[in-house]
Amino acid sequence: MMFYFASAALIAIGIYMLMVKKNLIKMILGLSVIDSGVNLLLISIGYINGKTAPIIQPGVSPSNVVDPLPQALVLTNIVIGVSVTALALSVVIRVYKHYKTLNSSEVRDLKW
Amino acid sequence: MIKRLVSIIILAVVITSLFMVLSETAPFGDDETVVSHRYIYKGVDETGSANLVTAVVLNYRGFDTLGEVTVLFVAATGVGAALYTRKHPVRKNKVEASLIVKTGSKLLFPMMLLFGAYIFVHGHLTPGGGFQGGAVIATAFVFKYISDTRYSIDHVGFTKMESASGMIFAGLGIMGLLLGGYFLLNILPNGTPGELISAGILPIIYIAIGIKVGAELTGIIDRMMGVEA
Amino acid sequence: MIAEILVLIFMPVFVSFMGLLFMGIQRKITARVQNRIGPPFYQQFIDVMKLFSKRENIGHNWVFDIGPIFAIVGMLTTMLFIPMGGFRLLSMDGDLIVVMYLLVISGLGMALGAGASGNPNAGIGVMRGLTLMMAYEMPFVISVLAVMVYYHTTSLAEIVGMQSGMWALIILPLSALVADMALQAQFGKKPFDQPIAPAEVATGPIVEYGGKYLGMLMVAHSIGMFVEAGLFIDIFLGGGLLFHQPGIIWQVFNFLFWVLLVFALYTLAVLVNAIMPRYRIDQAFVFYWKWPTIIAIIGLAYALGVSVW
Amino acid sequence: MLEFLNPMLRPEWMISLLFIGALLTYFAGKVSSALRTTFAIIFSVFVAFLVFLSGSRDVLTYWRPSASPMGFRFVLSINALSWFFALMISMVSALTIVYSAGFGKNTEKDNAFYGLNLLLMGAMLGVVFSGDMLSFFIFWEIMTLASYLLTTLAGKRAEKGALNYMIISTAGAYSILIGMTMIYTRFGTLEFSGLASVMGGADPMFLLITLSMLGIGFAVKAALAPFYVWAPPAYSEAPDSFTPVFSGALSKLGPYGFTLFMYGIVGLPALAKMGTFRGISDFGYIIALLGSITAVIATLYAIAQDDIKKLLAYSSISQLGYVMMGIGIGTSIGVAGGLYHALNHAIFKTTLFMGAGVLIYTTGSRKLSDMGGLGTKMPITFLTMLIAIFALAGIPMTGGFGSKWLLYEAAIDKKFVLIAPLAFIASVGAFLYSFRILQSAFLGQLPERLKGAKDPSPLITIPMLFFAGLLVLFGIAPGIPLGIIASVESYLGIPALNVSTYSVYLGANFGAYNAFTVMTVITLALLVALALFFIAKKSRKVGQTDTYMAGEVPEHHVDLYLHYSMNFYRPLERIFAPYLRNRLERLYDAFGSGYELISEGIRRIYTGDVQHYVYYVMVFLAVMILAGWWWL
Amino acid sequence: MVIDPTLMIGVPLFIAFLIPVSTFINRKFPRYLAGGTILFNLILSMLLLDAALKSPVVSYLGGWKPPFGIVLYAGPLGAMLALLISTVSILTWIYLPEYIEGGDKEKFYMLYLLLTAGATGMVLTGDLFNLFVFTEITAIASFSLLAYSKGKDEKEAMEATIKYMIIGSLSSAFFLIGIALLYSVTGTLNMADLSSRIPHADPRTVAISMMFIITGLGVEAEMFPLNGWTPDAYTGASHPVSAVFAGIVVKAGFYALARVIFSIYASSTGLGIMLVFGIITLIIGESAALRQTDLKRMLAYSSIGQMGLIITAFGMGTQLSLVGGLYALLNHAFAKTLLFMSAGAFILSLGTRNIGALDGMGKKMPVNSILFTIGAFSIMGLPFFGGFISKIVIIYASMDAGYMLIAILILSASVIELVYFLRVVQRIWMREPGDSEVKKASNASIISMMVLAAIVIVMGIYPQAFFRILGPAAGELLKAIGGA
Repeated sequence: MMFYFASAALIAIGIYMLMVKKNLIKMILGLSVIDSGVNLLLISIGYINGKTAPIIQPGVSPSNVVDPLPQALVLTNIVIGVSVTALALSVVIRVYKHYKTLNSSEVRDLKW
Repeated sequence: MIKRLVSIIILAVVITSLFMVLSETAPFGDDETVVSHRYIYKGVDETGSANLVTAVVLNYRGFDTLGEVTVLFVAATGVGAALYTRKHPVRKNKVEASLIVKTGSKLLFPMMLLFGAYIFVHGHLTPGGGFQGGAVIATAFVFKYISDTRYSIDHVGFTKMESASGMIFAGLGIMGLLLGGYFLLNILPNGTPGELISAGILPIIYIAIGIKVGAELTGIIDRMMGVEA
Repeated sequence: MIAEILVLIFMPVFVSFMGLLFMGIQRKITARVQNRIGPPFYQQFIDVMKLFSKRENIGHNWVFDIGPIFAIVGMLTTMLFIPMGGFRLLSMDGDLIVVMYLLVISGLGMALGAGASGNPNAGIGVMRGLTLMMAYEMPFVISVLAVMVYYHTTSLAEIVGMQSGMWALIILPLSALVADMALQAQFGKKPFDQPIAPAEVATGPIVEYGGKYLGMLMVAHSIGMFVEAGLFIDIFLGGGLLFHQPGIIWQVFNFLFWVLLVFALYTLAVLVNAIMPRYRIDQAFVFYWKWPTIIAIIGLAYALGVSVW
Repeated sequence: MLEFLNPMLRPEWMISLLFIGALLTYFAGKVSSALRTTFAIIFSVFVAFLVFLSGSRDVLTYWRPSASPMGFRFVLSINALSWFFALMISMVSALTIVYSAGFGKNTEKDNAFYGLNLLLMGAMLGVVFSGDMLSFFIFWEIMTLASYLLTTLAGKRAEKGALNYMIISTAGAYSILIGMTMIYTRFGTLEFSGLASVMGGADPMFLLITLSMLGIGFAVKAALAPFYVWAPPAYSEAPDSFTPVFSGALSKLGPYGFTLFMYGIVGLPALAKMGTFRGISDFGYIIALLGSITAVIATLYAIAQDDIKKLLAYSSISQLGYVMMGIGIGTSIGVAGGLYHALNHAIFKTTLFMGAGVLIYTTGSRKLSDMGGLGTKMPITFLTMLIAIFALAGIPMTGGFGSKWLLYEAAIDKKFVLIAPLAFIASVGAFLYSFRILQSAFLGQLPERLKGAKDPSPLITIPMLFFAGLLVLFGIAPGIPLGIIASVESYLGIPALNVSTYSVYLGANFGAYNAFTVMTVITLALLVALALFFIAKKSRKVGQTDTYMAGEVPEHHVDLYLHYSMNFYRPLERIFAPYLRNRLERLYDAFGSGYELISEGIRRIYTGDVQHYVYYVMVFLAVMILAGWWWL
Repeated sequence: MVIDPTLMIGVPLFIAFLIPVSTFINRKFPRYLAGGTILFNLILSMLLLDAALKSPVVSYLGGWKPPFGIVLYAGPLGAMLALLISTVSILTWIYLPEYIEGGDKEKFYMLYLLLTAGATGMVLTGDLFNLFVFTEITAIASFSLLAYSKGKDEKEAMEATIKYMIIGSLSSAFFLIGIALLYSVTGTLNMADLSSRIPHADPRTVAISMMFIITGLGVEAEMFPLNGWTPDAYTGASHPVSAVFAGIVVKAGFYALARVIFSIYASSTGLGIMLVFGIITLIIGESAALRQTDLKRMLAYSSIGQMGLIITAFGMGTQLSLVGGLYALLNHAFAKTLLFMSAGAFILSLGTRNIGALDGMGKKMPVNSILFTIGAFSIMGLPFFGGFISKIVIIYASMDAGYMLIAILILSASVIELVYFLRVVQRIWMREPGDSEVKKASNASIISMMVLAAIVIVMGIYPQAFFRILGPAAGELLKAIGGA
């Protein structure tokens, strides 16, 4: 139960950063916070009380193993998160090169 | 000030609804679903890999991982395209690393590479896999970058490795289609779970992924280092 | 049948003769009103004879020649479609609307000829004539419409027939009043003789006409007088049918009474002409579209309300 | 003897022939201009001939598209009503193509011009021949597109006019589409024949809405009162050789639509169910009223115009008002008058615009005040335009009078005391502005530069003479067109008019009009007048500048102030100026710029700042969740 | 060789990994590799469509039956959209070389190939999480392509990319939350299995998860409040990229949204949302385009408007409206791509995006102007072009479904659309050109534009061919919702 609360909080903080912070890099950080929140949500959905990691070793019987599917999804999501953040940061470098500022309200040549 | 208030209100609505829905319907840790039931109980003997997560990641939902690798590949190319500069980026890292860091990196670099390789080779047995192994290798190279200010990786070699490993993964998929009729079918025998040579093509895929991820992450870091803001 | 054709042939001659006679008498009356002797009553005949016997007539181009010809054609055809006193001529084949449109032909002819003469005065005269025409058509049409709606027919002969008992003048007095005002402009008498105002546009459209052209126009004008007055009489004054007994003699008497009525109307218009000054053309337009139209509309509403069926 | 043509007399043959012809002409133009013009003339005249031959035999062709989602079939049919309008359209457009071939200037635009002309002719025939609503709408849209493209060929000056035309007529076409879909969803069938039987039964309210939606579309095309704003600029800015078709044939489809839907499909009894006023349906009365109001307004505008094409544009709007008045009055006389006037208008308006085209071509300017005294120099053009103006003014010698007479009979018979005077004033006004053309262009002084003016090539004068002849023929024997109209009326279910070749017998307490007696009397009177004319001595011809100038002798050719045509009706303009300040155009412009302001505001939503966009997303999500929460 | 949808994704990925190596062999190699693969995809999708029309082609990934493994489901709709994507992609590929300057071309071709593969994946997949992965691939590929512009308009490109990325990744996070909620309640990820389990699941969670997913995918499908990024993305991108955006990316995004609402949730509230927000998008898109002075931004708003029209058509949920919506989708994909390409040719030779500079281009670049006019006429819905048929079908459908107000709004929006398109077309044809010399567009780009124009005209003149495919395609979508 506590994990649901934690993931909801993480997502909330991420979105809050996005909505309030003007600096573009802070926004991208917000995005990765949301991503981690979502990953935590996925894992906690797959978690079953009192069961161990889904590695079938001689000592572990299949009956008390946690659901592996969300963990596979999280694995994929983490990589997506990394690649999006990498691309976003490199684009921010280029934006800074042109606009000399990272304030989102200044970076708005294309409007109306 | 109002903006903050409004955003807090919106957030409150969204998150409380999310939380209430979650706590109501999915009590924490109830028993597993139909789909995962099969993964858990028949996963090992169907795929032969002890690590069920690897079984799901590579075999049951191998296509996702292929997509996954492509995403990373696209991101690497994207970063390359975005930060492309006519001349080759020469590094102007002013800060000279201290002696301890230099010698430490000389000693530890091969160890970290070995450890990374160990992780993705035993992907199907022990926790971790291609992605985690690749990340460790990338940290090894970052460590090298920090210590030696003039060091930069051999681009041609890295791209070749990247493409080779990518092609292995996709190639296996296509071979699975040609031979067994289904894309990414596990052609090789499962072998006995727990053994190093087991779970058919899974270890091969994980090795390919490990190398690919390692090369790409290092490539990204190298391009980012090369560009001054 | 032969009698009919004879009447058709001689009627125009007779009408133009009487028309010229009446114009001569009218000139005598206006002179008397203005306290002068004025030319003898047969003056018009002399003028027409003089004009036709001119040795040389000045003309511009073939369109200039068509003008007077069309004027006479228009008047002659319109005249034949109007029941005159007892004689119903051709009015069975063409009703009131046909007559109102035939009237336009002579005006058109005159306008064409005047335009072709190339004289700006003629052009201005034509413009005034047309504007005036539009001015008086509005009240005239509404009043005539009242009659048509009241009798629920557009054929002149039937309107004349239906008025044997009571003249439309008595049933629809307002419409008759307005029609008479319009008649003033149709005759081209002051205060509505802007098109041929001698002072301003040197007698307007007919400024270039001389010799036989002017003669023909005068003949056309005289027939026109009879046509316009005749139309009014047929619509409002029961078509001059005093005696209803059959027989040629009574028909002749009726016709004479009809001619008398024409003379009376024409005199009324001339008397007004003698004393009234001339409106400016837009004043005339505004005049016609203000009070006469309102009275005509009231007349129309009355006719609608009280109409027979 | 023309049996071999019989298979070609089917509607789909004629329309496809024209569409193929359009393509062929366009590409032939790339090769040689002569080939293209001959192609255009051959195709158009041949199809016009086919239309003439097809007569009013009821021909029906069905075509079911293979996999259409809505599962209906296209129907093309020739019946009395469509044949009457098709005859008019094909005659006007074929002869206009011959007319425009006479001008012979060869530019790239000409290929497009002839191609589009054929396409337009095909589309118009398509509209008229269509037996079901969808093909009606498709051809209607093709017609609007083709006429728009033709208007754009006139270059920069036509830009605003073409845009307004396209916008308003597309809006009209879309209201037709809505009307049609309402009918389709209610009755499930699209074909006119099927609908005719079913539509009668519908409840009056549904009928009113559908008819008014369709009515808006047709009123736009017929330039009725509130929708005529596009007409003057479009007619006057369109290329000179296209305007005759534009106002002659294209505008007739508005009345066609009204007649088809009011009488062909809904039928008189159902119309009457929607409330009657003195024996005719309210819907019809409103249209008649609108028609007469349009007639008067357009006439007052026309009187004040100095540009010949604008003047004729306003005049065609007022004449269309007449046609709508006729069709609005549902009695057999009214509809006959309306249809006959549509035919007359098609003929004399085409002649007038053709004449205007010739005048503009010779004098090089569209201002009436720049022309003068061409009557003697260009006799044929003068004669044809004179006859056309006689028809326009409704003078008994030409066919024009017949239709006006019928309209008045209908109005007076039903005691419409508002419509009849308006119509009459408009007709007198018509005489005023038509004479203005005669006076400024053909009569008065001949300016120096126009000395060389002479009649255009036969290719141009033949169509004009043909039309003038037709008008005089109708003047003498109105029975011919009225015979066709009587058959149309019986097809539409309206009591037909009994017509003899020379006169129309309307019934007991109506006036009569025997064209034969009128014409004979006129000719006799003409003989008398000529005799009177030739008794007197011959007249000596004198130059036009040799006029009575109150004694003052005009110096050498000062034609500036001698030709009186500038501000011809100045007093009238001064009187009507306060009432005619283009209120309607200003209303449309205000509506347009009003919407521009709104869209300026909407544009501001996209502020360009990423944070605002994030806000929009979050607000959307919050609203959705709240909605989701309550809903379930 | 067996016709298998996975080939359409597997082979492009394999070649994509091959491309970086191939540059060392020969400079020109990446371009032909990419082109070859897309051609392969095109042919395969044609075969797939034939097969799919008879019976849907299903292929299990890794040999596992659903719901355990991932399944690729190529029904008539999926195959048709795959065909659409590969056609637009191959035509833009032909148009491409003249418009990407600078940078290393091989990276561009790799990204371009992956974009096409990603979009095809989105259209064909039968698994929800797989749909998420492919959406991510397409999204990131479009981010990188957007960021690819070099030279003078790099500044706008970068700004557009950062905006698109922030909104895009936010939306993918919401999409994933939606999937997580769904998984927590139903336990499976396969679309068919999900749609069977959702009715038994707790309605509140399903509703909330639907809201999250609609927000996630709505951003990709340009619904009103979520399409802030669209005008900037289209304006900032280089010409072929914006053409591909309009033709492929938005279409695949919309398809995902429609697939989710129709076959997974099968919920009428979902349809209601699509209807309402579709109409708002249509009105806002068209009105905003009215006042634009920048050509590409005007086309961007017009594409928002058209997407609004398609969303509304789908929102009505009857078989006829779906056929109309799909026809509008096809027509918009082809016509809008044509418009962006010809606009690109104009802007390249004129040097500025300002509409004012277009005066009299009819004389200087006649072929390109004709093509632009054809595209504009088709979007406007004039006869002889695809848009006309789709407009009639949509209006019939909306009146059939009783939404008279919606029909009136659609028609008034298309009148507004007519205004701003005709203003530009009239400026091109009816004004006198300036004297500056103009560079002619290359033959290759003209050929690809001509092919698009031909398709659009065929759609207008001979619609039966397309209706034969659209009928079953619409039926397939409606199967789950039990629509009419």
